[in-house]
Amino acid sequence: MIGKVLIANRGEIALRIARTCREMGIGTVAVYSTADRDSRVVAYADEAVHIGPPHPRRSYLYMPNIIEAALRRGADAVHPGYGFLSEDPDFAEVCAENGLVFIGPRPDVMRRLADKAEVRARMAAAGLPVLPGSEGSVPTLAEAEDVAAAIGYPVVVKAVAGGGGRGIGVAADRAELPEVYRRTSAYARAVFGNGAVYLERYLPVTRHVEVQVLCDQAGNAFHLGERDCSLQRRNQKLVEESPSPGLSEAQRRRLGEYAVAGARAVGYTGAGTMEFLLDPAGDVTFMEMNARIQVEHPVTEMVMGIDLIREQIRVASGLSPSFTQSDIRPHGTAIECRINAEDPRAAFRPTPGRLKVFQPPGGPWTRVDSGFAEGDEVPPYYDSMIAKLIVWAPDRDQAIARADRALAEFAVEGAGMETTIPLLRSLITHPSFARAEHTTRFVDEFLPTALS
Amino acid sequence: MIGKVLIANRGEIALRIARTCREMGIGTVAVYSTADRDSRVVAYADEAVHIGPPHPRRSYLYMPNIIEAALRRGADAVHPGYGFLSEDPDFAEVCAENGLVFIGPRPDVMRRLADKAEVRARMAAAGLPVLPGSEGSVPTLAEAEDVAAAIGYPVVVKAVAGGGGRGIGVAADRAELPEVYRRTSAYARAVFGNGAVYLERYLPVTRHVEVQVLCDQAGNAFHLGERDCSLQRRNQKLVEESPSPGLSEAQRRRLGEYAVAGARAVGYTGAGTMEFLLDPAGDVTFMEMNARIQVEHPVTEMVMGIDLIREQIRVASGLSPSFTQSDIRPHGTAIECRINAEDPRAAFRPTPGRLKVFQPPGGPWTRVDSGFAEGDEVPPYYDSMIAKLIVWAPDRDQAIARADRALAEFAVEGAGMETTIPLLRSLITHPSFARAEHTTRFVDEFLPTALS
Amino acid sequence: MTDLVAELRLLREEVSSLVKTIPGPVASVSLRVGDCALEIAWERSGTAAAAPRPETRDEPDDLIDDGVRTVVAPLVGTFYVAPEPGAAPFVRPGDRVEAGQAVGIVEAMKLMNQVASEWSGEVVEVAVADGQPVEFEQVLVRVKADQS
Amino acid sequence: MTDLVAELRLLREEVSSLVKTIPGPVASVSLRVGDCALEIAWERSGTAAAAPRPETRDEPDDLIDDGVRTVVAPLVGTFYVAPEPGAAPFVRPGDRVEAGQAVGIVEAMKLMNQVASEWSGEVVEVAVADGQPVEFEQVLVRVKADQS
Repeated sequence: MIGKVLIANRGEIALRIARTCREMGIGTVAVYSTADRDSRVVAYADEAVHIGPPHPRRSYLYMPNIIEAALRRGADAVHPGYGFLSEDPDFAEVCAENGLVFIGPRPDVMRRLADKAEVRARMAAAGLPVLPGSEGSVPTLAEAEDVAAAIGYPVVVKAVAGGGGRGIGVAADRAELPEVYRRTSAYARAVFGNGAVYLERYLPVTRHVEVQVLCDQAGNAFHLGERDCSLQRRNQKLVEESPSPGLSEAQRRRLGEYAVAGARAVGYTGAGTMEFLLDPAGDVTFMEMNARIQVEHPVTEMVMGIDLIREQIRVASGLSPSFTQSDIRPHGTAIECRINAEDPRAAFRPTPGRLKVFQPPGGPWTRVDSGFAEGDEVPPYYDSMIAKLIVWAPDRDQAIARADRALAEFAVEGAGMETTIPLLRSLITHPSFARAEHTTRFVDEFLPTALS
Repeated sequence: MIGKVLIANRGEIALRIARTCREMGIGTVAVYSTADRDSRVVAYADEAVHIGPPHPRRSYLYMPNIIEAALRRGADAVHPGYGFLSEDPDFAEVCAENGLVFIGPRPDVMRRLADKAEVRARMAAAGLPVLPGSEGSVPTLAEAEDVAAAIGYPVVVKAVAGGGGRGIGVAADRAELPEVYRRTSAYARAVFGNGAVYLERYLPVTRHVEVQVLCDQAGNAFHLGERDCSLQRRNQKLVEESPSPGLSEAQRRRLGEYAVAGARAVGYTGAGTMEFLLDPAGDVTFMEMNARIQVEHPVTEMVMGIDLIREQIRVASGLSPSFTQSDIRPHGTAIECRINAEDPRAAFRPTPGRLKVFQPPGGPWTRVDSGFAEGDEVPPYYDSMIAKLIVWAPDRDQAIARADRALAEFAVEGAGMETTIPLLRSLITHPSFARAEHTTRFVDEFLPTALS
Repeated sequence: MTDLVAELRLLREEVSSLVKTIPGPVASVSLRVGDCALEIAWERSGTAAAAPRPETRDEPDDLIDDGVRTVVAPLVGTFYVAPEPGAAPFVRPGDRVEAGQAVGIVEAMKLMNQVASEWSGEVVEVAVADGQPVEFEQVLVRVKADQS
Repeated sequence: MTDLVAELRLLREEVSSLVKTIPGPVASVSLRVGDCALEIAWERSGTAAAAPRPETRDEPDDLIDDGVRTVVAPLVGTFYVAPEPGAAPFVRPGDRVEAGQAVGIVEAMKLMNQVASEWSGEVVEVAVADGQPVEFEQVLVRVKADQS
């Protein structure tokens, strides 16, 4: 069993991981950049190591200092959280080479998952529905034009190395394709260091539904229900919920089966997420697999009563999960709202600074995961999420009412600071959301009205 | 349906009620004494009315001002919370006379429940096990001596008008009885205005187990599982949990049946609690019934997924509960710790004052119900509870670990302020508690060691 | 041009952030980035313009007793300015009252509770309108008390 | 542009940290990184009362620059005082060092990284024992720099 974990992350997820470690009797080593010197997790963890200056490239992404910190402090495992090094196969490999358990899938599996075109092919072979598209990557425009003609416009051009909504372009017709192809490929080369792209048919009005999976080292794969993340702004999720409203039991079961089949097809171990698109006809298509714990994992935790970080650690230790598939039955509805220090009226510009007032809500079924407390400084170097609010209720209407109540209680103030709280309140109380009619385009369509 | 509720209470329970009202779309009127002018619920409620000076007798216990506040602000119901007027039949009657729905049982039922000797007799008639004792009250010492001789020493002398551990004396043998009888009766006359007492056999080593019931106006009675409140100090509960550890399914079922039969026997409506003693042989005996929502109600909420304040309001509105008995199935374990501003090393002397630091814990399955926030003043006029920490986990071991983790996170500081947090941590991590071997005497026996 | 504007804006933002985060009154700041330079000098003054002066002058007038005293509601209820509907009010602004004289009624639980002034002096204001709900200790009437 | 923003932020952050960490009232700060330069002068005042001076008398001596400078760890790893086991240490207290001279080694990922002093002067202290783990920017050696 793992005895001491180095947490290679910051903010709420670092504290989230430290809390579960503490509950499991596992020691913790926090690492921090100069900007996070006074952060909660640094005070909370058993030990903390200063690993570099504020810029992530020289701290949270700088492997040598993280590995050295783990070795010097006697950690036997590394939890990467989400973002930063969490999906970097090289990091997983370096951990292994240094005798450290990487809490995540094996490096070769991560490498496989990093190639979106290959994953698509494997999932199709495993029987998962994928959108009509190219077989693997499309190295030339001429080839792209042939594929697009075959699958029909509009088409999506996607970076092979992309993910999370980055490196995507849509061509409405043949005339647009050359420019979209060129732009996406150039972006992918610049951002991911790999310009390869592939093509898929474009699905215009959709819901984003993802399935949580957990696979142990003995080859057992479990699905833990789905999350609906359709409230997005430019592929940035704002609100997530579980279960996905409006799915039939048959759809839900089929999604779970697809997720397990897909995870097995790539030899997955640990906690992961299978992302799907749900079209208005109720058909699902596989989108991508994320090889990490996700920001929105708490909504699954609340409806399932399962601590996913604990299960990650168990599985990484070679144990089986603490449940069997038949134990997994969702209860009620959970909703998560991401509270960012951003100004929605100024194109969501981050508003870092000191949290003069920071009073999270309390009371029944009101969970707050945050890396900050009153008086803390939100540094300008990292993402602007300052808290996640997660509520649970027996049904979706009550969960929405509870989320709105809790958001109204959440007091955040600071010089020049704005948050997404008012926007979140107007989104979740909108009739389209109440009726669960919203698609992934809802926020972008609703924003101009909401902010005026 | 109730449209606006006056909350005739203060502190955490007032805020707790206001939160559920807000989620139900029901308006709220807070009332406050001068000492609670700046309290959270005053800021939180839709309206707030100043009803008197700090002393409870002239504010939270002063019916005319509370009733006038309800009438003047157009409230159609009054929620009494716990303590104060919550179990006062006269208040329930005055509410009714003024056209206000009292969220609790009918006045005649409350009057019946106020006579502990009569309740005992009714419960026995309904088939509930009661300890051998007197039939009704015992007006003379001579009669008491006869009864004691019949049931055997030691005996407990209890005030008919008592409850919650107040107005109780134990006579080890015949020689002690006259003094105990005289003292208990004198105390009862002085404190409750009624000197009548009754006798019961004394049960030395016991667990305190209570069952949550909910009865609607159509005559349906439901039980919502039990709570174990054995960690007490001089009848003041410190830690409560649900389910009660070590009960068999058969015992649990029988307790539920007793609770429903007892509630029916007194014509109960609303949320109430049937208290039982559990002896080492696993036998239960009825102790008393509480006609109010209790401080420890959240542990039932967490394992059942049911908002008890919501159900109280539904039932008071003439609706049936939102569940049926077959929906009620406990999941996991919940533990509540009462965090008091008291100094355990100085005989639990209250330490009121300003909360210079007040940072409740967060994260998964960690609920905090509190009427305070950082910077608030804990007034010296009321009870010293500043927060309730409630955690949930799939099993009891994990719940204990989570409670300890969360208690460790809970930062409370103020000039001269002490809290029960360190004591709570040493209690819940004690091997006797882990093995669930503790009785109601555990805290008193453990205290000298814990504080040295 | 755009870059220059952007750079200037950056400079400005950086300076204002800086000035907010550093303690003490700043006399001057000079920031240079490539071709852009920004210099700011604060007025040096015997005047305390730069110094934060939290609560010194907030309510100096309170120190001077203007002799105005309040008659407050002793309980929660409904305030009436007159002994019965249609009757003349107990007091009007400008009226003289003696200590112990009724200035209004608070009805609570169907009982009429006369409220008396504790002060002798001149009525300055009747602060609550007839028939309005009042809270505990809500100001009902203001009286400029006689100098004693 | 992005680099510029990052540099500016770094500059500001560094100055803020600096000002926060040095006790006593600062008169002026000047920081230059490549093309970027930042200068701040504080108001020197007899009216020092206006400035919040929380710890004025705590460590009065810190107001005088004692010329002691620190050499810090550039990365996380293990500190060694000597080039190899059994060899003489790079420096000992009392030794003279020149700017650029090695004062120790930080081993990280099996690579030996020599750490050089930025200052010429006298070694006052070797702050970390041989073979101990060090963090980023942990003080390794203190040098009393020559007056320039």
